[in-house]
Amino acid sequence: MSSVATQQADTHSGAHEEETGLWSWITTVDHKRIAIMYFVTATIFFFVGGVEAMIMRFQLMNPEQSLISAELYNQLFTMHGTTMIFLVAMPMAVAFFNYVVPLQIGARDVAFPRLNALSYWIFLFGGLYLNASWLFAAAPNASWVGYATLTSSQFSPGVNVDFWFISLSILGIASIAGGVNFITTIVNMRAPGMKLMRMPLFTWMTFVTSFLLITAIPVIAVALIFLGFDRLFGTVFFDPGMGGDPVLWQHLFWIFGHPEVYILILPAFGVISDVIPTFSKKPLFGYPIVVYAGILIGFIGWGVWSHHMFTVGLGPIADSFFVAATMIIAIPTGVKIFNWIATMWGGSIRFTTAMLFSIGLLAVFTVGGLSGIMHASAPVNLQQHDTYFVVAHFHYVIVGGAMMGLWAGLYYWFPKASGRFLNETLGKWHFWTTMIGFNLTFFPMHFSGMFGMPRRIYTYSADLNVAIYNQLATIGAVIFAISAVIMVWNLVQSWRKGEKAPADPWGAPHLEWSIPSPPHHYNFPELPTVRSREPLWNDGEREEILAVTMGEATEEPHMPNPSYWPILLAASITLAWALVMTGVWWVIALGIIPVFFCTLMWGLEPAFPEDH
Amino acid sequence: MFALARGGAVLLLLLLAACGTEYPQNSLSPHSDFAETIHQLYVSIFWWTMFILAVVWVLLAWVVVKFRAREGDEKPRQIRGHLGLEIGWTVGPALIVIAIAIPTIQAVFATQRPVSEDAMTVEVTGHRFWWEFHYPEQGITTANELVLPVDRPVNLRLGSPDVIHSFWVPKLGGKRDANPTVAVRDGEEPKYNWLFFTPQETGYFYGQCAEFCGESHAFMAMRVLVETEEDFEAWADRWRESPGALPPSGPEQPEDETELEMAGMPVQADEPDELEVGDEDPLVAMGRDVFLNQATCLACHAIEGTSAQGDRGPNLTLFGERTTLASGILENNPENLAAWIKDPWAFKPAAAMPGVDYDMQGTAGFWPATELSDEQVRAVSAYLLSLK
Amino acid sequence: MSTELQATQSGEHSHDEEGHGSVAMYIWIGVILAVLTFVEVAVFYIEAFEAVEVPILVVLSTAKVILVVMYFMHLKMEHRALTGLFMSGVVLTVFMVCALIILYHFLPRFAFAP
Amino acid sequence: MAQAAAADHHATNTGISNFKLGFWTFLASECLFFGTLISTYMVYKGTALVGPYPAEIFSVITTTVSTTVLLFSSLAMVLALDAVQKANKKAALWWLFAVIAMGGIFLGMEFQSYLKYIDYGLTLTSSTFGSSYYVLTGTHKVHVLFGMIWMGILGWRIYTNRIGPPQAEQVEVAGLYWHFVDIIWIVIFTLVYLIP
Ligand code: HEA
Ligand code: HEA
Ligand code: HEC
Ligand code: CUA
Ligand SMILES: [Cu+2]
Repeated sequence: MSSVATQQADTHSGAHEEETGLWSWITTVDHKRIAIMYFVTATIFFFVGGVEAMIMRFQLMNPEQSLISAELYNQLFTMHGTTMIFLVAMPMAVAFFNYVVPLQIGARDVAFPRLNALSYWIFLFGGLYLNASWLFAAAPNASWVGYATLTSSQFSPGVNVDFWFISLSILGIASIAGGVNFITTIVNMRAPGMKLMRMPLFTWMTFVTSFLLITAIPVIAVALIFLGFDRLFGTVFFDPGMGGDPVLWQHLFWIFGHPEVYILILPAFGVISDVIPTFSKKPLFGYPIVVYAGILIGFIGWGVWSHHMFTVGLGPIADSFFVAATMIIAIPTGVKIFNWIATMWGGSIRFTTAMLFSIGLLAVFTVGGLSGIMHASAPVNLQQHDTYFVVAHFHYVIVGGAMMGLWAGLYYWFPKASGRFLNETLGKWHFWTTMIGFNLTFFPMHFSGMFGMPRRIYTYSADLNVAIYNQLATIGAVIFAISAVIMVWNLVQSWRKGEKAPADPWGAPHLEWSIPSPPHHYNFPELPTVRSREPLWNDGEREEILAVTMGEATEEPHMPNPSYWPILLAASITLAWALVMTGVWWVIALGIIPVFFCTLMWGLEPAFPEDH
Repeated sequence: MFALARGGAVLLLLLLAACGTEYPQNSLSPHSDFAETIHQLYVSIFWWTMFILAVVWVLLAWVVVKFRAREGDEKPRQIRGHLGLEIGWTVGPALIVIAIAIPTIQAVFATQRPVSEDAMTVEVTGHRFWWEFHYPEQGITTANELVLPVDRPVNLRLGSPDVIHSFWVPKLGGKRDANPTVAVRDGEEPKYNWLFFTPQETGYFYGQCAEFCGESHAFMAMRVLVETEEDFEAWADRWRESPGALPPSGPEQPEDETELEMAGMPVQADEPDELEVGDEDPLVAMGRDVFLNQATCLACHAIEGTSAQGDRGPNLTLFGERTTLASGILENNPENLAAWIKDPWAFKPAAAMPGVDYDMQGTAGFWPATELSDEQVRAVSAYLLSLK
Repeated sequence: MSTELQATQSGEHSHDEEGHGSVAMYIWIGVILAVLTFVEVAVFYIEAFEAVEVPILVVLSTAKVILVVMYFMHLKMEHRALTGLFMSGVVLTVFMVCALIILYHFLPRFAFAP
Repeated sequence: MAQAAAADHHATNTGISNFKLGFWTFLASECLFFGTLISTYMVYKGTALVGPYPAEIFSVITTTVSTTVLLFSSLAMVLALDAVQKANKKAALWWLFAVIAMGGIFLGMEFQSYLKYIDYGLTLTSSTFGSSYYVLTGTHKVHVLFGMIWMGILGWRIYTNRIGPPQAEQVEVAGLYWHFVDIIWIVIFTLVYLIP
């Protein structure tokens, strides 16, 4: 590998150097830069959500404490949930989609580079808008699921809920655009020979996730429109006094919400499906089965939403249906887990940090998955629903699954993005503090839940005798916070002066490792031809591919133009949505004008330089 | 992972140590048929999942230990899959899923079967942030402490006038939401949720609203008092007789229910407000006067047999018998009661009740401060506590 | 932005354009659609059909949708990837609409009532 | 947006341009969007507490007329595309004009019925029927309006010779949108107006 890498130094390059100023980042349409922006932004939001969580943990450390007011606590957990899901876990996964997918399939960029930039800016502005509510001391306070009728203007008269529904609908646009973009990219832009069944698993899971995005988000978008109309224009969708049914909100929310949780986990599954084979020096065991299992999870995930609603009273027939559908998901998930273990079986396992996080995921995600199975049993759920047992479940699957998977991906692909390794010693510290802190935080919650502590309460009676579990959780959270600091420290240090990484630092099999680290802005000077699932692991094929991909382009490849319309359009969309808060129809109509203008200008601007 | 195992072991020890502790809201300690059904199901699922967890962890530990990369490792065999294994780990879990799903579905139907004929109905209404219990058969309304006879099936009809609440008394069974009652056309029956169980032991059971319902959701607790059939009937009689509205019959007022029953208290007179005060504690008399004639209390609260018939707040008949105050969050004693009447928001932000010196402006409308003096507050407390 | 018509840009679809169908066919489809609409309305008005009205209407409107998608939107002549993409949305939509209708109108919503 | 695809310089795996493929994907997403609106309408069917009720106010005849107009606008749309592909600028412009005009007639008629319904007392806030009916059909109407603007822009670009046979795909994709909106109306017509 390195012999090829040296070639690049003296090749004459006909391609432009990439610009670096601030303006070039604002107008960039390069998927790699957008990915980095996504990652950095999501990490910052992770700290925001994390600090919110820490304040809650200190409030809950002892019974009958009141460090903060009930109202503030309600804002904190609502913002924590909303932030972590919509501004951390999802965009962080999207950061990886962006960076990795085009490289893995051998493309120069995503299908719609400007749309990609638009997604990012909308995400950023939507997130800022949501958090701007803190400035008005009016952060959303009706929980991340926003059940009607608590969100009605009668019971939530302030602007808190307005901030919530407006920013979520803004963020929805970014997600749908992202989903369309990645589906198109994956269907249409694969390098020669990259058949669907040769795609790396991460790309596959991106594909499935994108489907979930484009199908699930519209449902909540409509639900949010109903909510907005109820609040601002007096419609009666969720007004029981007028025959509206608050439970309908729950249906619509969870029809979105359950696919959403698979949106969170599937990217992580994708990451570890790439990481585990690399560090076991074995191809993924049962590749097609793992792919189909992922598709099946996504698909069945559409038919299980009411397992969040067993206490709502849907009747025994509906309950039974959703029990069965939910439990069936355990099977494909288990298949995946066993295939990963089988991949490691007989391998030669290197315990890099990326691999540690992947193994950690297997160990703790299973715990969360199994508590999910307990929830899925409707009668048992009647005891567990809305208690800390559920809080334990979903942090196990989200933090122990989704986040750990993404951190595995971080250590795995960081050398590609930066040309430098993340420090492995700090990495191991990061891993072990995460493991200890995480389990110490969330394992005791199983007990506090079972002993009767409901969730979303700002304090609890000393009579319940659950103080000890809460204290352990708080201590764990502090350790976990330290792990987060270690991670960021590692990122910052290694980005600047980490050990240099070659093109293929891990001896990994996929195309992204066939190009220099960091890649040229055009990724591939010429597109390689793929003949197998692990192109870089097959001797002849690897040499052929490296010969094509390691050089510099002799002529500037046809790359899209930078554009400032994405950021302007994103700003105008955010503005237009923000004006909805006024509830005055003509102000709202005025707000649409800049959106139209920007869309038009965008449409008229050439996406690519015209040089032919 | 090792840390995890170690952490798990420590926590298990903690759990064992904790077994002796009393958990009033323990969901693993069934005291009704309903809770028992759930518990058995839970235990069986628990062991299944522990078995699966053990399999996964053991395999994982084995792989991690056994297949570490070592100096001079050669390239491992490149195995791409194995059909038999795939079938095995699909069918195995599938069988387990079936083993879990079948009893689950049986329990689903068992816990939602039609109500038995002899069940006693109680209409439960979740308010922000307190519970109202109405017994249509007995014609009784009470709040925050549900009194039930032991061994008699009870059928709770759950509803709410505002937001979703969830009725949950873990030892007596699972929770079910009290959904806002959806208005229906004339002639149609509004739909309610129902919760059906038979308490099997007497005693106090703790419960709490389990659906986030706003600012004081954390303070929306409740108690269930399960009594013997006789005690329950006696309680119901006492409620209907409403001793609080009567001039007390002297210092030897019967304390215990059975005595009271034997005493055969006379039925409520018609004009309660004009009753003789007699040898009653003057503070109580003053309190009654304040409550019924001077303050706004009666606009929201009802006391059976008096002119207080408000229904915006808890029904306070027999309030003196309650062990808790303000939906289970405070012990019911004179100090707490006075403090509550003075300043409810100190205990329960956004409670729909005005304080002595602040107005209440909320979804229940506008209510001016009650402007009671300390003396009056003490009197009202004494009066309310005398209602037993 | 070039102002004259460019003869070649991405030659791929200039040929299969013809494959998209002829004007006559489009007009025929248009007529069929109109007729189906008319039949639907007739079914709506004719009392005799009351019992089978719903299934007939569902079948007819599905037929209309399929005609538009297949011919006006050319899905019939396109790469099957497009069919797969679009159908994934359609299938989930149908599933969701049916599920909600069943939940609300066919299953007893609440566990039981005395 | 219209331009994004025109600049597809590399052959794609499917031979379909990114623009078209992406747009079909977007339409799959729109299915769910309208599906949710339709579900809500169906769920609330028969729950309105106060009238007017659907059967009292809908005029199936009027709606049939507007529906047919919208159907024929779809026909005009394919013919416009056909004309663009055959470099018949004049026909293309006429057909596009027809599309816009029929869209306009449809909107006009529907708007007229809105006014009538409001007269009968059915408003956005009067009942679950009012809310779900107006938001469902209103969203559809906004889609039609957007389509008309899009067609207008295309017409202008054809008129100024910026769109010819090579760029026909821009018209084709706009057509996909228009037909999709038509499909939604076919479904709404049956579910809302015809099924009792
Ligand atoms: C990453 C996100 C994620 C993932 C992957 C999952 C996965 C699962 N979840 Fe979870 N869930 C959430 C995120 C997630 N969940 C969130 C955020 C909430 C709360 C929302 C809120 O209310 O705020 C929630 C709540 C939630 C509930 C509602 C609880 C309640 O509020 O009452 C239920 C109920 O059924 C449930 C079930 C499941 C199941 C069955 C799975 C399954 O997919 C798990 C499958 C995995 C395994 C089972 C382990 C591995 C399998 C094997 C080793 C094979 C053998 C196993 C068997 C045979 C059983 N989840
Ligand atoms: C991606 C999803 C995600 C993630 C990563 C997390 C991470 C954490 N969450 Fe979670 N959480 C949710 C999603 C998530 N959560 C959701 C959806 C809910 C439900 C909300 C609702 O009910 O509506 C919830 C609810 C929730 C609750 C329940 C609140 C309630 O019901 O009352 C609690 C309580 O402990 C909690 C704690 C934590 C903690 C301690 C972390 C830790 O992992 C966080 C660790 C990170 C950091 C700490 C950041 C590092 C910061 C620093 C190092 C700065 C130093 C700061 C200090 C030391 C103060 N969360
Ligand atoms: C605006 C209506 C309103 C008025 C006026 C009002 N209350 Fe209340 N009261 C309530 C409500 C509502 C609650 C339940 C609060 C909660 O627990 O959330 C309550 C609770 C109580 C409780 C506790 C009941 C229980 O079951 O634990 C007592 C005691 C009480 N009020 C006494 C009084 C007295 C004395 C006055 C007059 C000085 C008064 N209230 C005036 C509405 C009112
Ligand atoms: Cu009532 Cu929470
Ligand atoms: Cu779920």
